[in-house]
Amino acid sequence: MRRVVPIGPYHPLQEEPEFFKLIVEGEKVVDLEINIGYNHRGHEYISPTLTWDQVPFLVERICGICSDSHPYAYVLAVEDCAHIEPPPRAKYIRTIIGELERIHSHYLWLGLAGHFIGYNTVWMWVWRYREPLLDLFELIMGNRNHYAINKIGGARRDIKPEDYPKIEKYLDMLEKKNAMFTKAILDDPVIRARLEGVGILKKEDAIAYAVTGPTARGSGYAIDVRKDDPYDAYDKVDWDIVVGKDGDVLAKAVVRLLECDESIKIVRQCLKNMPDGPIETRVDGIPPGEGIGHHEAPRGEVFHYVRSDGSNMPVRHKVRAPSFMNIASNVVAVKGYSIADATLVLAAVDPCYCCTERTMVAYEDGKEKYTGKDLLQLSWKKTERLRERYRK
Amino acid sequence: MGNLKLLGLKKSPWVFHLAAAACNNCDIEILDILTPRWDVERFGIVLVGSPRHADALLVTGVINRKTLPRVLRVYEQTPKPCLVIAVGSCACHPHIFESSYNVVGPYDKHIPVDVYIPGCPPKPEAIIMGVVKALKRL
Amino acid sequence: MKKEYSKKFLEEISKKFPEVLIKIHSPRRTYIRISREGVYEFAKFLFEKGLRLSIATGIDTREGIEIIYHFSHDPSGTYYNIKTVVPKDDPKIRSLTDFLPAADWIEREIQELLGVDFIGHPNLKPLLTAETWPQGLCPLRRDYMNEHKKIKIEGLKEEH
Amino acid sequence: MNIIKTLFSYIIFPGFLFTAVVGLFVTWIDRKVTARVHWRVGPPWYQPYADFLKLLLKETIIPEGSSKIIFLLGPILGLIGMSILAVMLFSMNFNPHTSFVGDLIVIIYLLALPPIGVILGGSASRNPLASVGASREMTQYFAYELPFLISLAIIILKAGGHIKFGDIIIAQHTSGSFLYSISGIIAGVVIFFTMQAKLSFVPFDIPEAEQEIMAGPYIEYSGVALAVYKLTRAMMFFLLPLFFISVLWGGFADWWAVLKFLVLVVLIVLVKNTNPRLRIDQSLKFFWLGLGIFSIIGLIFAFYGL
Repeated sequence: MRRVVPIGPYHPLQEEPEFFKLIVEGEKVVDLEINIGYNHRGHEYISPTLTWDQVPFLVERICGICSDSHPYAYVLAVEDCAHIEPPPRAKYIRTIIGELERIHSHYLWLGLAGHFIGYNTVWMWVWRYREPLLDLFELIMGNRNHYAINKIGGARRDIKPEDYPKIEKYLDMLEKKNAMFTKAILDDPVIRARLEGVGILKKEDAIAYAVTGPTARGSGYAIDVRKDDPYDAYDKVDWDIVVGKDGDVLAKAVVRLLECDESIKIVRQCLKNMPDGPIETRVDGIPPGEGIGHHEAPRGEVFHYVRSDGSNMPVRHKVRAPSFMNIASNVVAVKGYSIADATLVLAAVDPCYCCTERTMVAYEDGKEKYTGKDLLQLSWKKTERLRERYRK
Repeated sequence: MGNLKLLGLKKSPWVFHLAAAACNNCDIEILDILTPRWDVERFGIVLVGSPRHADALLVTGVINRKTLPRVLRVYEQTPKPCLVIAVGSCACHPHIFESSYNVVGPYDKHIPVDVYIPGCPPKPEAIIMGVVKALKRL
Repeated sequence: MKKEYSKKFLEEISKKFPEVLIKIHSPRRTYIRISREGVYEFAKFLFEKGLRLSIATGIDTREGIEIIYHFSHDPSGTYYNIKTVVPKDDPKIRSLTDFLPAADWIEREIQELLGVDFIGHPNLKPLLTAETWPQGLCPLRRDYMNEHKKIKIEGLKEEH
Repeated sequence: MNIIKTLFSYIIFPGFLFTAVVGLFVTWIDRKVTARVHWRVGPPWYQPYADFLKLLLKETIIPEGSSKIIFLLGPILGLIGMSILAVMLFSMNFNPHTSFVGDLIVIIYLLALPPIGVILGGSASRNPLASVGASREMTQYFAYELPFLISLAIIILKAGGHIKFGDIIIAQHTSGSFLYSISGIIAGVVIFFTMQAKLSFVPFDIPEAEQEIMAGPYIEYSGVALAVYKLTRAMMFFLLPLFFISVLWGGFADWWAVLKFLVLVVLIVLVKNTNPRLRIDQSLKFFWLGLGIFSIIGLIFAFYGL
C-alpha cells in the first residue's frame, strides 16, 4: 500500500520551510518528491536594484549560516570582472574568516545531526563548544552572524594583532574537542548502527547530479574549489582535501569532522604568515563585462556570476548555492530506506534553503523605550564588554 | 480562574518555531537559546514539534506567496490563547526584500503579532528578553 | 600544467566544433559562444569530457534571452561558459536533462522566471513561485521588472 | 463506609491523585538530570505542574473528520489503567495477603492499556504522521512484550510457580530479593529495557520521534487530552520502577525503597541521554533476538534454581 508522508513545510526536522513528500510502502521509502520555493525571496530580482557595494549586504542574507560564503563569492566575481587585485593582508583575513565559518557551520550540522537521531546530548555538547566561536566573531566583526567582512577590493575589518592569541587559544581547545567528537562518533556502536550504510550516494550519481562539497567528497568525488582553483590565501597554505569513500551518512559526518581539523591548520598558518599592510584597495567603478566567482562554502561550491554595463548597479547577478545541487540528489539517496533513515539522509547534505535586515523600535508598556540608535549603542556596548573581558 | 490560566501560561510557555522565508540566522539563534549557554528551559520554555501543543509562535523571516497559506494554517491550528512573537527584522518589516515580487509583507499584515524583536539576527539575549516581555504583557 | 590542459582543450574544441566563438577572459574563465541548435551536442561533449555543470544563467538582453551554461573543469579549476541566445518571439531550446539530471531544477527555474521552454524536459513545472502566481508572468523579464517598478513607485506615491 | 474507603483508595491515595502528583515530580527529576547531563541548569521543581495546569486550561481541538469518541477515549484509557495499577501495587506491597490468583496477569493487561490508548488515539486522529506513529507503537509493543513476559515467567518460577503478586513479594521477604541471583539479574536487565520502551524513552522513542514524525500519535492532541497523555506518562514513570522493585528488588514496604527507586529513575534517564534513537527494525531485532534469547537463557537458569 502506498502512502504519502509529508515532511514539512513546517517540520521540526528543518529550521526552514521545505516540503518533501515521501511516498512510502509501510516504513520503506519508494519515492521522493521535493517541493521548494517556500524560501524564495527573489534575490536575483532585487540585486540589480542595488549598487555594487550594497549587494554584499543582500547576498549575506541569502543564508545565515554561510553568510560569509555568499558575499565572498560575489566579491570574487566582481573582482574577476573588473580585474581588481586586493592587498595580501585582506586576502589572509578573508581566508581566516572563511575557515572559521566552516568550523562553525560543520559544528552546527553535527549538533543538529545528533538532534535528528534523538541524541540531544550530542547536540548540547557540540553547540557548547561552538558558542565561543560566535564570541570570537563578535569580537572581530561586531556581530555573531552576518559578519559583513567582504568588500569589493579588500576586507571591511582588520583582525587586530592582539586578537591573534585569542583565536589560537580557541583553536587549541577546539582541536582537542574535535578529536574527542571524532572518536566518540566512530566508536559508538549505536551511532554507527544508525549512520553506517544509510543514504548511500554512489559516485556516478554524485557526478550526474553535480553535487559539491562534503556531499560529493563523502562519495569519493574529490572536488574542492580551494584546491582546484585556489583564490586568496589558499595556495599559500598547506592542507589536504578530505575524501570519504562510502557515500553514506557516516562518511559525510566524518568528512565534516576531519575538515574541521584542516580548517584549524589553515587558520593557524594564516595567522602565522599574515602580512602587514592595507586591507583594501581603491575601486573606481566596475567596467562593462562579466565575472565569475566561486568559493568553497561549508556545504560546497557557491557560484556567483555578475554582469556589468559600466553603471553603478549590476545588470544580472546569478547566485547558485551548493544546496541547490545537493538537495536534488536526495531523490536517489533516499530511495529504499525507511522513514527513520529518510529524515537523516535528507539532513545529511546539510541543506540550507534560505535571509534579513536591521533595527526598529522597541516598546515597553506602550512607551517608546529604545530607538534604533539606542539599540545600536547597547549592542556596541556589549561588544566592547566582550572585548574587554577577552583582553584581560 | 483567569488568574490561574495566566499563571500556567506564564510559567510554562511552549513555543513552536515557524519560519517563513527566512535566512537561517534567526532560526539558529532560536535553537541556540536552548543550548547550555542560555538554557531557556530554566523558565519553562520548551520548543515543541506540533503547533497543536504550542502557546506561543516564534515567527521569523518575511512571508512569501508560497508560505502565506501555510502560515495562516499553522496559526489556525494553534490552540488559543496563543502569543505571536516576531523574531528578527524581517519578521517586523521586509526592508531589503520589500521590492521583491514574491514577498507579501510582514507578519502583522496577516496575523496579529504581540511582540517584535528587531535585529539581524537578534542576539539570544534579545530573544529571551522579547519572550519575557511578551509574558509580562499578559 | 593546468594552463597547458586548457590550451589543448580549446584546440580540440575548435577542431571539433568549428562554428564556436571562443573568448578568453582570464586564464581560468573562458566564454564560448554557440548557436541555439548546437548547444545540446556541445554540452554533451563537455559532460563526457568530465566537466561538471555548475549552473545555467538566463539573462534578458536586447538580442533575446541569453542562456549561459557554466561548466567547470575541476582538475584544472577552469570555467567554460557556453553562451547562446534564444529569440524572444520563439523562446525554445532543447533540454539537457536526458543525459544530465543536474540540469533538471535550473531549467525549471529559467522556464518560470524567464519563460524559456525546454523541449524534452520531463517535468517542466514551476519550481520556486507559488501556485497562485499567474502562469506565464516571468519576473526576471525586463518588461515585467519595469512594470513592477512603476507600480511600486505609484503605490508609494499614493501612500504618502 | 467500605465504598468510601474504596473510592478514597482509587481516587486519592494511592490511586489517581497521589500517583499523579508524585509522577509529575518524577518527570521533574527526569528533566533536571537530563539538563545536568547536557551541562544545563534545568527547570524549577514546579515546572511539570505548571505545564499540566496550562494544558488543562487550554483549548482542546478535535481534528475534523476524526472519530470523536475514540479520539478522546485514547488518553483516558491509559489513565484509568494506571490508577488501578497504583492501587493494586500499593495494597499488595503493604498487605500481600489481599492478593488473588492470577493478579499478575491483570497487571500485565493494565500495563498494556496506555499503549492501546495511544494506538487508538493515533489511528483516530486522521493524520498520516499519527497513523505511522500508531503503527510503530503497535510494532514496538509486540517487540518488547515477548521478552517481558518471559522474564515475568522467570520471576514466577522463582516464586514457586504462583501467579500471585502477593506470593512473589512474600517469597522475597523470606528468601531475599530475586535480583541477587543470575536469573534475577537477567530478568532485571530485560525488565529495565522494557520499562525504557514502555515509557517511550530514547533509544526506544520510535513511535513519537519528534524529528521524524513530529510527535507521532500525539500530533493532533492539544489541551486537556494532551494533558491526560502527559499525566499517564508521568504516572507510568512513577509506577514502572515501583513494579520493578516489587517483583525483583524485595518490594517497597520499607524506606530503602526510596533509594532503590531513585537509582532506577536516574539509570533510566542516563540511558535515555547517552543513546541515539534506534530504527523500528533495529528495535525489533534488539527485543526479539537479543533480549528474547537472553531471557530464555535466564529462564533455563531459573529452572535450575540459579
